[in-house]
Amino acid sequence: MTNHFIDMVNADVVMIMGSNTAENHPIATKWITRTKERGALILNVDPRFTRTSTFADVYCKIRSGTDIAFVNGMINYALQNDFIHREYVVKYTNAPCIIREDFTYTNGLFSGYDPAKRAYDKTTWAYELDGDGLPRRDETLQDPRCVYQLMKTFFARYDPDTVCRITGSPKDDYEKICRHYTSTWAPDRVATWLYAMGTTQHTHGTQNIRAYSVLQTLLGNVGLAGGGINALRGESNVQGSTDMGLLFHILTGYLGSPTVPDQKLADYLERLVPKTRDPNSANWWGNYPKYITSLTKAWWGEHGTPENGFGFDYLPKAAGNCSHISLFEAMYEGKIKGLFLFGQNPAVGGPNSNKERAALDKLEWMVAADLFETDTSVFWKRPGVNPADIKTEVFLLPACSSVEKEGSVSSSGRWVQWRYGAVKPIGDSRSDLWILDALAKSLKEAYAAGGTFPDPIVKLNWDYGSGREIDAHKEPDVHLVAREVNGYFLADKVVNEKSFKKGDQVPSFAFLQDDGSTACGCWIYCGSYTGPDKKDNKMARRDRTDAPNKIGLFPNWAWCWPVNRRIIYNRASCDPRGRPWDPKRWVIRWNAETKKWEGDVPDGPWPPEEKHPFIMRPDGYAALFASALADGPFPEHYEPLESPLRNVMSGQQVNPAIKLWHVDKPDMNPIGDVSQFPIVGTTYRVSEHWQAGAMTRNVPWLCELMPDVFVEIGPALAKIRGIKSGDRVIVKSARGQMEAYALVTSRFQRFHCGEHVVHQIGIVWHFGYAGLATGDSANLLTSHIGDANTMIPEYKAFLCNVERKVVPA
Amino acid sequence: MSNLSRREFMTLSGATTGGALLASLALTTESAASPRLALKTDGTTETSTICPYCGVGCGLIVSVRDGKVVNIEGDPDHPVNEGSLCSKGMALFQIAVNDRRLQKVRYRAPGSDQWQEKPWEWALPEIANRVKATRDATFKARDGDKTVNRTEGIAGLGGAALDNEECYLWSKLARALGIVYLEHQARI
Amino acid sequence: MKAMLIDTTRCVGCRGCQVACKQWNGLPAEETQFFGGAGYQNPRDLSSKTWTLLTYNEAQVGDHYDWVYGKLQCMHCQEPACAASCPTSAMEKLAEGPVVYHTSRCLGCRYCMLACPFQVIRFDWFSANPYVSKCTMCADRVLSGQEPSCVKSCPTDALVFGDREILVAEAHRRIEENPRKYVHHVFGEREVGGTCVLHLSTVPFELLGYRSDLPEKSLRRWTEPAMKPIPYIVAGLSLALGAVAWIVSRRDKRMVEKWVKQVKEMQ
Amino acid sequence: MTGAWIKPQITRYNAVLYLLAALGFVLVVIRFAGGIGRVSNLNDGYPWGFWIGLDILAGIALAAGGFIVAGMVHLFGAHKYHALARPAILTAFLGYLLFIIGLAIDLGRPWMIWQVLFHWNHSSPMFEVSWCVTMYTTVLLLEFLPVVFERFRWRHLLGMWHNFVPWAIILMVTLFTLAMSGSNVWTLLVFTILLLWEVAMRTGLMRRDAQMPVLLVMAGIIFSTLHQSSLGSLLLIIPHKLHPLWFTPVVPVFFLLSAIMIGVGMVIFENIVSARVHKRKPDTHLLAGFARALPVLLGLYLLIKVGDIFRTGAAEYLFMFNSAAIGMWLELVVGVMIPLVLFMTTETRTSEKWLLRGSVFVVAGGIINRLNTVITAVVVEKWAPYHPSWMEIAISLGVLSGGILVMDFIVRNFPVFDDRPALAR
Repeated sequence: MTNHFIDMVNADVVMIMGSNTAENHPIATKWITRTKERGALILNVDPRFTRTSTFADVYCKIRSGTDIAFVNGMINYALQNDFIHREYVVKYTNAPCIIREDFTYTNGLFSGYDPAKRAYDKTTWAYELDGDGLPRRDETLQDPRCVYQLMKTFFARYDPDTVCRITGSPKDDYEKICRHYTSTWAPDRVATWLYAMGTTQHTHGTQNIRAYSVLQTLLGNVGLAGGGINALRGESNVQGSTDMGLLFHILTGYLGSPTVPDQKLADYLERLVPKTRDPNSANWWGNYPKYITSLTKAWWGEHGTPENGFGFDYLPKAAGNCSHISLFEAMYEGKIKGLFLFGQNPAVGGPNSNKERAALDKLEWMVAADLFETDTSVFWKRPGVNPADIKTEVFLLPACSSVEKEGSVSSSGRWVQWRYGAVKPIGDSRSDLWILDALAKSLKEAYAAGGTFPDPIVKLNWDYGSGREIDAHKEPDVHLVAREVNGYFLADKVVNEKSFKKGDQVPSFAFLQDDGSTACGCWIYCGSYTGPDKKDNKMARRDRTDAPNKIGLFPNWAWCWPVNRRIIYNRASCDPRGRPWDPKRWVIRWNAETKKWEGDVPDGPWPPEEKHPFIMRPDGYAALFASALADGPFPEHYEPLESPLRNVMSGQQVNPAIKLWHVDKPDMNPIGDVSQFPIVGTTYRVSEHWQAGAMTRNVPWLCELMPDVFVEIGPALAKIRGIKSGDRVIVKSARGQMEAYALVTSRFQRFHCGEHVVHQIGIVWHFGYAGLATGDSANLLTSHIGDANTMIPEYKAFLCNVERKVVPA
Repeated sequence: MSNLSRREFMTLSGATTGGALLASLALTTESAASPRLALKTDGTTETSTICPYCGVGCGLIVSVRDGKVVNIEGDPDHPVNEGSLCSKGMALFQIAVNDRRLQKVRYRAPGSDQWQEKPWEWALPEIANRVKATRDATFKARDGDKTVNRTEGIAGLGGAALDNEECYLWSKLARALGIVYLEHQARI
Repeated sequence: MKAMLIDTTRCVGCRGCQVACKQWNGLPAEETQFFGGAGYQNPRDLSSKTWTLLTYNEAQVGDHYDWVYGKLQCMHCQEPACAASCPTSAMEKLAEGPVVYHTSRCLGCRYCMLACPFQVIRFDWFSANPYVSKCTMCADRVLSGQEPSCVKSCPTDALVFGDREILVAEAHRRIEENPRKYVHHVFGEREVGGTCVLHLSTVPFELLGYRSDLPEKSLRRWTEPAMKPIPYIVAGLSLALGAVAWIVSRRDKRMVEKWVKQVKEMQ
Repeated sequence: MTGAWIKPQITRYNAVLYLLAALGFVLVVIRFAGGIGRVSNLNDGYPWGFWIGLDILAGIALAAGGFIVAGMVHLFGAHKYHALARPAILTAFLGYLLFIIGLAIDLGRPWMIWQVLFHWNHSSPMFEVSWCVTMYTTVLLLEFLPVVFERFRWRHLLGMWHNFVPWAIILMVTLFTLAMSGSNVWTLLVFTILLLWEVAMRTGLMRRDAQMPVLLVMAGIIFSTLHQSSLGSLLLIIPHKLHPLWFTPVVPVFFLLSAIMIGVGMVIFENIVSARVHKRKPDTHLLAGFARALPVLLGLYLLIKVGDIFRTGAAEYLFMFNSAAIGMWLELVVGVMIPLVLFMTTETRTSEKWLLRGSVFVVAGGIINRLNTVITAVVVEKWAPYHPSWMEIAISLGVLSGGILVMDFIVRNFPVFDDRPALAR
């Protein structure tokens, strides 16, 4: 999230689209209802009337998979009525920048599209540069080639009628949403956007978020208190696990994973370090070399020498996409022999469960660490298989719960909070820290006698105070790990006129060096543990005093990355002279006398005029026109892979840049056709269960609240199919079928899309064959198809059919 | 199932009957200030923790007596949730105290239809050997004229429910092993 | 006198309160099954293991369609019918507000269950050592200055705990401030003599599973006229019957004397 | 009549009773092992049902004969009916024992019943009922002791009994008043009144009835009047649940009045039936006296009941076609109107056949009324209407059969019907 949970209390308008906050982030409703009590407006856009909709002032329904049409219409509404925060847009975004002549958009495609590779050549998506290499800008926003004018013509196609024809939303609700939301263009009004998987789990998930960002930037809401783009993340430490680089394409701190062309550190830096000639652009990613070197030094210590790129050569170079879907496709083809699972349950959580479970059968060995016997760990005795046919060896390691171990977790609002072990781990269960430490020591011992390319393992810097032997009663020191993550000096050094001795903790990432003299596990966490003993652990702070601006920042509670900055891009909350747009809710402000910023930690110490606010962007401007994405600089509406309707906006039915798995690997990946599967299906969660259910379907109190899997069906469809609440129904898709209870509810109305009537049903996806409360998994229906940029599966919109289960008389 | 623990109420009712019968002739039904009742959290040690479920990061207080968890409720001092919790957070007690929790290492032999319980000392070397065998077998040092040093035969999933320090060690160890198929819940 | 204000319009249905009640009071979970009833509600009804229950009700509210929640639990009446009816005062109204249940005195006569106007008391029908059960407003917490476990768990202040007068005033303030949002009635303010659990709602209370046709006079007052005169009856009858016995005895004495005289005359 | 005891044998007549008693016993064991729910349809919506209706409300009313006859004979000086006293007392005594057994079966935790003595709640009719019943059963026991002394020829105990009983009664009634009122003034007042009458008797101011201490009979009347009425006030606390036809603030008065009617009806019925069973001639001449009182009582009850229904505006419910209206009509017609007509003429009042029929109607009507009050009249939203399970009925019948068998044994072995004139005439 750019802001954080408490900050929602500062919003004048709260848009909840793509998230069911009341059910999946219930405590956030504390702050949302508090701002509502102050008179703020709550808007909720969702295919279904949910527990969130109950406290929304305006609820508007939307057909799953049409978010871009909906929001592009809102952008158009803002542009047509000039509801934009003009000074913000002119000074802080690339709206004035002139785009190259040869950039075009025709019939759903941008220039540079190669149908064979289903990818764009993005050279034409660039600024027109002036003499000294800076983008030409027309601050009057009149030039027909400037981003602003291109947007006006691009988004004009999304007039309210067309939008409502696509999304099936009632016109008056839609207009109310547009009017209320764009009212926050005024400098002293601000809106926050809350979204989650409802936005991301589409073949155009990233562009969904892009649409929100474009609108928020036009209205000048990014960087302000009560504003920003806020992804409400689902797990207690998915933010931390992503920060620590547990995804194939990134290392810790979002440094890019080396790819095959990055033979040497220099090649890697050449590819990744952004360059700018604009002195006013902080271009913070320019510090890339310091971070990658400090990382590899932290991992391989003195073995990281300038010759081997300070340890860069030990890193593996991946080829192509190794994301979740590709991983399981490779496993299905038998390429993957061994699988580690640390608290994940893909047999229920992954898309296309039939294929993914079949893929698991091909493994030689599986190591799973979890608190309970998860569905994935017993894939070999799942219904419909004969264990004798499955040769996989499975090691199910007992992990201890969060109250039995010490460590930190990062909340969705980037707050890194320390927690303590209240009791010892029960039975033989151990913390994952102990398991990984013991595993590393076992592997070092195994490779001590040699093996293929043993160096990265044998020379790995691994000493966390648990001694050489594996001792089931000796926990590694989590503080040692935390201090390594923060980073320490490897040699005496003077940096920014301050002298540090070897072994000192690095105070913040501004002090990291690219000459191998500093080690830092994760640069964005540098500053979280700035001293040798426990009192220097900023993550453990519990001081409730608020910052002087009294907007609920709580800067002394725990620690927030980066550098305890609670609201990201907060420089944009001030006008170019450093005065807050809205003095009532100022985040930071420039004190001319003391020549210092007050309030939240600013985005860099420079005086107001000196740097553009969006310091992480190479040009320092917010990207209304964004060339970095795979499927277009502007968000364009495309239908989901499986959709009941033709795409009204253009000839492109689906996102042209997505990787189709089905063309060359049709096995168990068929695409459903509307003739066989006329109903739109979506999956979602309920507040009583959590993700794939291992941590809730084994908890009696929660199984009592939500004992069985169910499908929510609108009254119209239920009447056609003769289904009553409580009946057992069968839901089929092109890939599988499942059985569930039916809940016929007026909260799930059908959609009138032009002359078409589209019925939609929703299935709760927590259930599986293991645990106290069991049931069929909704992901038996979903397919292996992912977003163009992130490859996140399209769970939220697919085609299916539902019938009442005929019980034999 | 007694509503208030029997021991407290036996002592209470015993006291009232003893004195009541003949000594005080006029009894009033409305009792004056009631005596403080014993709390199940009396005499427990409290530690703060963060909820393991969604990403809001609510604070909780775990009360422990004689090494056993007695009560888990919201942390009133935590600025985000101020002591309140949703249904999952309130059920954390049944994560700490739950007989369905795994308490032994389990091993499933190829083709077998049930688990065997094993000690850690047995499991770790076995796992290490398999990892080494698979890594050595599927390790790709070069791809054409490019050095790639990657292990294509091992994949890693998970981490969203782990602590930061645990995620860091797994990220470090996986990359040291050359694993490229490294993913977790953020992407599904 | 402490009380609890339940503003059902602020409730988001997260059911933290239902689990909080089980956690603090150590109540086991129930074996439940999906029933096509109102929305996500489970279990179906209060029971000896479930002392508070969130009801999901689908209702047309004004021009739009809405989902409204009710919270079933003991209403902790000011003059509880259960305490008035219990032969051994096992149900007792504490001065601080909660109506508590002394397990050691209960005969299992279930008169409290018949008397309860809100039908919330439950019984262990299949136990050889049965007790009744109901919410106790976490009396142990309240008496040590804390708020009940369910109130503490509520994220949106739909449940608020405090002095009854203050909460009644607060409830009326909320009604006056947004008259279109609330039914103009604080449920529990006057029902059966007033209760220490007050409800606000946007839909008529029957829709949330509450009974709204209850008398305002507390049920204890309905039995009082029959119980008050007992000592007078005892004294009155003792006097009257004694007098009758005395009159009858004098009449018998005269009859005996007459009879003895007749016998003497016949001799 | 001393010496050999007549052993109970199973004959053609009482075989059914033994069977019912045995079945009842088995079901009671199941009830206590598996909980009330195992044998009954009682649930959280309907906590009270058939047992409360029959064993408790109807049972107590049926046993009202005891205090009526004892009162008339030993207090109001109607010596003519002396022969009816002992059987009535025996019936009442056994009736109350059956009540206690029935209550124990219905109570969830009967082993805690003693708690009632130590935890006082004088705003609860149930508290008053439990004290009254405990004390009145003691009174009945004391009233029945002479029969026992006579059977075992413990004549010397009779003197002690005469001396001891009054003081016991004074203590019981005083304690009772204290428990019920919690006020010292009234307790002392009652104590002095009773003391006054006892002293009067001891000093000869009042002739002592050799047969029965007056205070004992007084206590019998006091306790009976109180709990026969307060069984009705049990229902005062559910104005919102009890059907308007039955709910009225004067329910206790109706319960007292109908208890007296039913008591008298039972005396007549019991006398005739036991006479036929034990091959004796029923005292129809005495019963005729009682039967003369019945029409007055029935007429009075009908007048007040119907008047009250119209007063509370519940009349319209009489003419709706539902279970409540049918129940009420049944109750009034069977229990009041028919016997009222039957007992109008002297022929019916003296003919054994009509006396029996009339008393059956009164008793049956009484039972219907009590069952109506607890089952038909109680309406609870959201719960399916309650109807008793066969096991509930079997248990009640089992208890009743057991009671009859015990009564039969006592009548055969104790001088209950020996109508020798009063000892100390």
